[in-house]
Amino acid sequence: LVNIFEHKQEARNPFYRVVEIDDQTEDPAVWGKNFPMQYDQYKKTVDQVRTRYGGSEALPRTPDEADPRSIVAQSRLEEDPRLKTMWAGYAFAADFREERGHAYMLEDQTFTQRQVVKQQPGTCMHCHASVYLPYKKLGNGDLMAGFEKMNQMPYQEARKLVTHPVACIDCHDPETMQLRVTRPGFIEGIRTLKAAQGVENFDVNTMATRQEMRAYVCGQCHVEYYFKGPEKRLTYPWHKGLKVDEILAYYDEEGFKDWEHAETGAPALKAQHPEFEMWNQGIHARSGVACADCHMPYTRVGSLKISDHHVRSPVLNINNACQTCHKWPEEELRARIHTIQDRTFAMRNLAMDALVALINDLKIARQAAAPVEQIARAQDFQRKAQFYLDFIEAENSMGFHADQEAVRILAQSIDFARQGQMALRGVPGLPTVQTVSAPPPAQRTTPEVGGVAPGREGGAAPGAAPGRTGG
Amino acid sequence: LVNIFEHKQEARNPFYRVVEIDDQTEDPAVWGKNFPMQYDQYKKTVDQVRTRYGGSEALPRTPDEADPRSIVAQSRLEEDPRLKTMWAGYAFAADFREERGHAYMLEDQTFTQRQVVKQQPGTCMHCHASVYLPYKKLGNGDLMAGFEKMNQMPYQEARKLVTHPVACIDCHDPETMQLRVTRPGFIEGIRTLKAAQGVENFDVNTMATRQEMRAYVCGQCHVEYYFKGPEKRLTYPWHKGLKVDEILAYYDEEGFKDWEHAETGAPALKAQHPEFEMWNQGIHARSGVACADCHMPYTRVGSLKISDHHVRSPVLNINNACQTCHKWPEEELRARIHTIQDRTFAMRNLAMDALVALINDLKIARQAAAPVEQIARAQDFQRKAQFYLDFIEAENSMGFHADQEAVRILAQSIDFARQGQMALRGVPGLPTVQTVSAPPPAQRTTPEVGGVAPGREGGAAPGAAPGRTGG
Amino acid sequence: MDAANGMRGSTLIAIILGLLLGLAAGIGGYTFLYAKGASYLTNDPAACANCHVMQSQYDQWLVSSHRSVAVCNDCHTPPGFIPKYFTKALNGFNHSYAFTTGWFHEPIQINERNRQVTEQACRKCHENIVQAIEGPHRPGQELSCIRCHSTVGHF
Ligand code: HEC
Ligand code: HEC
Ligand code: HEC
Ligand code: HEC
Ligand code: HEC
Ligand code: HEC
Ligand code: HEC
Ligand code: HEC
Ligand code: HEC
Ligand code: HEC
Ligand code: HEC
Ligand code: HEC
Ligand code: HEC
Ligand code: HEC
Ligand SMILES: [Ca+2]
Ligand SMILES: [Ca+2]
Repeated sequence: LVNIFEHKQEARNPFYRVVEIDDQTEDPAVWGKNFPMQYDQYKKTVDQVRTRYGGSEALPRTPDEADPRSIVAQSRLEEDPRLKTMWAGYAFAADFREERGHAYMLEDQTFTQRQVVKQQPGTCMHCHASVYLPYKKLGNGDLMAGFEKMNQMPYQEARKLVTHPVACIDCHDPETMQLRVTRPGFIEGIRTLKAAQGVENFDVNTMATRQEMRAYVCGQCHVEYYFKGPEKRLTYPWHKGLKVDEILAYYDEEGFKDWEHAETGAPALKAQHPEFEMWNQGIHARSGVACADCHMPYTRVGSLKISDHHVRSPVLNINNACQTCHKWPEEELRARIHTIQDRTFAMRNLAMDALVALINDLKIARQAAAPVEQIARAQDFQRKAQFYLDFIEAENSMGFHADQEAVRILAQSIDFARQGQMALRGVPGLPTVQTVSAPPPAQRTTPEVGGVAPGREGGAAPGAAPGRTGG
Repeated sequence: LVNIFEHKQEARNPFYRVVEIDDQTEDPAVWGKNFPMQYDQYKKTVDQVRTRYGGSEALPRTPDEADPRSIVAQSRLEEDPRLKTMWAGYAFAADFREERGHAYMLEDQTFTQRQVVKQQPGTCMHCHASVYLPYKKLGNGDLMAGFEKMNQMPYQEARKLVTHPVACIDCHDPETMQLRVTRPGFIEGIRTLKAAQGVENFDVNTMATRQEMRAYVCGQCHVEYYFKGPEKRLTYPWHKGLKVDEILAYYDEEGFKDWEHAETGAPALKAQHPEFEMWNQGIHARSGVACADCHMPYTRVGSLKISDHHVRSPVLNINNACQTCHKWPEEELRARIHTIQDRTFAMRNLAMDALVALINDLKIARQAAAPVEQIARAQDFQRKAQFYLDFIEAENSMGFHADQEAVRILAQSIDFARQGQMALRGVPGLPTVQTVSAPPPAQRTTPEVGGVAPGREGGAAPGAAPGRTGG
Repeated sequence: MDAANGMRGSTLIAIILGLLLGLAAGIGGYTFLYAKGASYLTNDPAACANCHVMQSQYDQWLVSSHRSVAVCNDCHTPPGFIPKYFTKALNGFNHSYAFTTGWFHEPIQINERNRQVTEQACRKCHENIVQAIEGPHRPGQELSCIRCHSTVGHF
């Protein structure tokens, strides 16, 4: 009676080990001998198909000395020139393209113009190549040591040490094929986050559930990051939490800036692909739905169900990605995605206009030598407006991963930008970071609630960043 | 044991017709003889329990000549004094309370201070009393004729013609107990809307599905409305659609204003309980989930499943209201509601601060006799910012009915208010109504997309209102 | 209802087990017979629907992808004679008890033990097709079929 739930273990060996693979086997082609189905799908990430806001377009180009690529993805800078104003003085203003499949990650990083306009560190490699073995070799068996060494190399030198884009070994334990996290950035990042939540020395590979791992393996790279200190240590800014407000508060406290804005001198921050952070704010994460559920849905191959290793936009695969959980017609599900994305896109455009307007005003004000105090406050508002807007602009689901939160962030960005313009026109007030992680209102409106004091322009918010804004 | 026999009994015959009821039977107590269970629940709408953002609080007061009520709901004006500035010069600035159960609708309308500060028309009765029979009597059997007559009476006179709050007869056909719409306002409103969507002379009582009726009976009253022309005809502004942008566009075209703002002279609009309109923008409406599914969920009485006629906040009834469809623990579901509402509330506060700031600036500018053209543009921005904010402020789910749309609207309100402040500081640009009903972007950013032209302050949007702004 | 939730604790199970020995006795026993509790011993889904509270599942099962391939017991009882009838008896008693007293959470929710039974039931029939994804894993980390396929038998 007791052991009616016992499992038949012998059922758990679906494949023949054609070749032996171990922790030294980097080449996915070799792993592919044991797992031909997954390998075939993995190779499909070279496909380029465009969706309304995602996928990517295959644009032919004539290869040259500097850049041998004969096909690239469309340039986001050409699609929206306002981005150049937003990032003036930063490498992204030189080249920023729609991202495409995993197969391209290494070459796209190697040949982006961002490499030309700026000397990049070896740190970059962390998320664009199979660095598990290279790190270990470099660190004589010690992953962390190798990580630290490579961070401090110039990019071109580090580049020589890697061969493959993300490969099987980066997500799988070769013995059991169980998922594993191999990226120091995430191992440290998630430990910091859990610590902030009261869980001491969290070890992701032994303490995370299987379902969590189905998101964590992606969180290794699809996250906001920065290079800390002269060691250029890759750091995920999760010390206070994953919300944009908490991340900005951390950067402010650190006094960190990515660059100084060329036209305004503002100490600016660049947000980058915070998919993991935004997903965490959404209803799917809350419901235990992981990245792999939608981007690597189970798919039937012959008599087996396997995880679709053709990682791509779910919009191109709605029946497997969505319809098991949502019994709606494919057209309806596509329409739901687009409704969410169109709303987000419209607000993203509104926020972009507001930010560009502030930047223009600041330029003029500096030429007209406006009061330094006004300039300083406007610059801080630009820093905030820019980071909030960029957090959604850089996030790649155009709001889908957390629809209400995305628009909430854009609303705040608009308010910051407009307050910046006002500051230049002599309107007093305190820059604040509005946060929705504020303690729940006991009752409807009290000054504390939502962190906004009635009548005042802005108003100090719980969890707001201290005056210091870095740079 | 008895219990089971009863189960079997009840299961067979759902109800006995103890008394005959027909289209002349107004008193719910009489209907209650045939349907005692529904009647008992119906009477429970006197209960007052507060939720974080809904329900209502029972505040004792000492009855007096003018107002015999010994218990009222909390005053929203006292909870948030900014509302008085927002509505300065309009009756709502005198008295605005949290709404409570259906049992109170008639007395709360009769004794609100809004009756004292302003002479109200008989039109008001449409949604606060059982007017089906009174309308028919007044129109000698013709519902519409009676409706038109009562609209033009002074409130106090019309008041004498009604006895009950909303009653069985207002939602049910006495013969079949099927749902029916008895409200001229909705019958005409939905016909106008369907016409705009290409469906000619739509007759709600013969052409709507049963599931639609489960929302339409509520849409009879839980909607935005205005009194049209000298006949004070109750009109639902759905001529261009149900979205806030479309409703404002209609009012602009009509040149309609609810009142002139006392401190700024702006031709302002008051939004009122657009639950039906907002619900329509949400994922639940999209999924065919009707008001009754959440506010009148099936509930087991003995062994019968009946619709809970104790119409109230689902937060007070999560297991019946939500768990039928969402197999999450009650606590988790409550947390999901609060997450959505807290985000909305935080942005609502941000938008409120922006609007109040604009109002103050306009006051000063008018005293300082600023250029009329600037004043005019700022007033138009106030009209827009105020209506968008009020649309969410007046909607009673604090964003839950359509979470992303609610914050989208607040984001736009913030932008309008701030642009108004800028206009007073000489910043040029066109007032626009941003709309997300814009044609889907063929590709990412082109001037048309989302209706925002890069670089320009605002930018003309598809579906935007023509220059004329009424008042 | 709360009281009931409390009562359906381990203590109750213990009492039930006791009662089960001399079945037929006690309130639950009575209902068990009265409400065609024997339904629990057959495989006929219609029998489950003897209790109107099972009606919705029954109605939905009739239009589910499994109507022609799996009856209630295929998914709600474990394989093997003894475990099957132990489960039937336990549930039969639980449900009769709940039905009689009217003490149970609504909407009805599958309890942890029966969820496990159902999870295993899926494997009974689909072991082969899912063997690749089951994979080796730490205890308690089994893949949950229901997470994605909760509606295969009924909504
Ligand atoms: C519930 C389903 C779902 C989950 C869970 C989910 N995503 Fe997405 N993701 C989407 C959809 C839908 C899009 C929009 C695709 C498009 O616009 O073509 C998207 C877009 C993306 C994109 C851009 C894709 C492209 O084609 O440009 C990336 C990258 C991404 N998601 C990564 C992640 C990561 C990492 C996680 C987990 C942290 C995650 N997603 C979780 C559904 C999901
Ligand atoms: C080692 C780092 C790394 C890991 C791990 C990783 N990604 Fe990516 N991902 C990238 C990079 C880099 C790109 C962009 C490649 C390019 O544009 O050349 C990318 C692109 C994508 C895209 C966009 C594809 C398109 O057509 O636009 C999706 C979707 C995506 N990843 C999802 C995931 C999911 C889901 C996981 C986990 C199962 C994951 N990624 C794990 C680095 C990673
Ligand atoms: C923390 C992980 C991470 C690090 C570190 C990282 N990237 Fe990426 N990179 C990604 C992901 C994920 C994508 C795909 C999503 C996107 O493009 O937004 C990407 C996309 C790209 C792309 C293709 C899209 C584009 O922006 O044109 C280029 C080029 C690129 N990265 C270059 C770099 C360079 C150069 C560095 C170092 C300065 C770097 N990356 C560091 C994760 C990373
Ligand atoms: C970006 C991360 C990532 C990469 C790279 C990756 N996988 Fe996977 N793989 C996954 C995830 C996620 C699962 C699902 C695991 C689970 O649910 O426990 C998975 C599952 C598997 C499984 C178990 C059966 C199945 O399909 O679910 C096999 C076998 C497998 N992968 C082989 C490979 C091979 C071979 C490669 C290289 C060609 C590879 N994987 C590359 C993320 C990855
Ligand atoms: C493993 C299950 C699962 C998968 C796969 C899944 N969803 Fe969901 N989805 C959910 C759950 C759970 C919710 C929350 C509502 C609920 O509890 O029923 C949800 C909510 C939603 C919502 C409403 C929330 C919002 O943001 O408006 C949309 C829209 C949605 N999903 C679309 C999709 C699309 C599109 C895909 C595929 C790209 C997808 N889902 C994949 C389980 C899933
Ligand atoms: C999916 C469930 C759902 C649907 C469908 C729904 N509502 Fe609601 N409604 C809610 C929730 C949750 C709240 C928030 C209650 C609270 O804050 O206490 C709410 C709040 C309200 C309130 C304020 C209640 C209070 O206690 O103050 C009104 C009035 C209302 N809804 C009317 C409607 C109308 C009319 C419709 C249809 C047009 C509708 N609702 C559709 C769930 C729903
Ligand atoms: C005849 C007009 C009318 C109809 C029809 C109507 N309502 Fe109301 N409803 C009101 C009024 C008026 C109030 C406010 C009463 C008060 O505050 O005195 C109200 C209050 C409410 C409240 C708030 C209760 C609280 O505790 O705050 C909810 C919820 C609600 N209605 C839902 C519904 C639903 C659901 C339907 C349809 C099944 C519906 N109403 C039909 C006029 C109506
Ligand atoms: C189109 C339907 C409709 C009309 C017409 C209408 N009401 Fe209401 N009224 C409602 C609904 C629905 C509620 C509950 C929701 C809310 O309070 O937002 C309500 C609530 C109220 C309340 C209680 C909450 C508060 O605002 O203090 C008062 C008082 C009230 N109405 C007075 C009036 C007066 C006076 C008029 C005429 C000028 C009027 N109503 C016209 C539908 C209507
Ligand atoms: C505000 C609208 C409204 C009012 C007022 C109202 N009902 Fe209903 N009633 C409904 C809705 C909605 C349903 C569900 C109908 C359906 O699903 O087709 C319903 C269903 C019923 C049913 C069918 C059985 C059931 O419970 O689903 C009966 C009987 C009933 N009502 C009796 C009454 C009686 C008696 C009164 C007066 C005491 C009353 N109703 C007042 C909206 C209302
Ligand atoms: C009759 C079915 C039904 C009822 C009742 C219902 N829902 Fe939903 N709910 C859905 C569907 C369908 C979706 C859309 C996602 C999907 O397709 O699974 C959804 C989506 C949601 C979402 C995600 C969308 C968002 O806005 O973030 C939340 C949260 C939610 N429901 C909460 C509730 C709560 C709370 C209640 C009770 C007050 C409730 N639901 C009542 C069917 C229902
Ligand atoms: C193909 C498998 C399958 C069949 C056949 C099946 N069920 Fe289920 N049943 C399930 C699953 C899976 C759940 C859990 C659903 C959940 O929790 O999301 C469940 C849950 C239930 C529940 C708990 C309440 C609920 O709906 O979640 C009841 C009661 C139930 N089943 C009764 C029945 C009856 C009676 C029949 C026969 C008419 C039946 N089941 C046939 C798989 C099945
Ligand atoms: C005596 C009436 C009755 C009969 C006959 C009956 N059920 Fe139930 N069932 C109930 C009641 C009452 C509940 C709610 C019990 C609770 O929630 O504690 C229930 C709950 C359930 C549940 C979910 C709760 C749990 O214990 O996991 C499942 C699964 C279930 N029944 C399956 C079945 C199957 C399969 C059959 C036929 C073999 C069946 N029932 C026959 C009355 C009955
Ligand atoms: C008694 C054997 C049996 C049991 C138990 C069973 N299935 Fe099935 N299932 C089948 C058969 C046979 C088919 C093929 C019939 C078909 O394609 O419609 C099937 C089809 C399916 C399908 C494909 C059709 C669909 O509904 O999408 C899914 C998914 C599925 N089963 C999942 C499950 C899950 C999950 C469980 C456990 C909750 C389960 N099955 C329990 C026999 C069973
Ligand atoms: C993360 C979501 C998810 C989980 C967990 C899951 N499945 Fe599936 N399942 C799917 C998807 C997606 C498909 C559709 C695959 C296809 O059609 O290519 C599917 C298809 C199936 C099919 C039908 C295959 C066919 O085409 O005949 C069966 C049977 C099935 N699953 C059983 C199971 C069982 C048993 C489990 C648990 C061991 C399970 N599933 C767990 C998502 C899931
Ligand atoms: Ca892409
Ligand atoms: Ca209320």
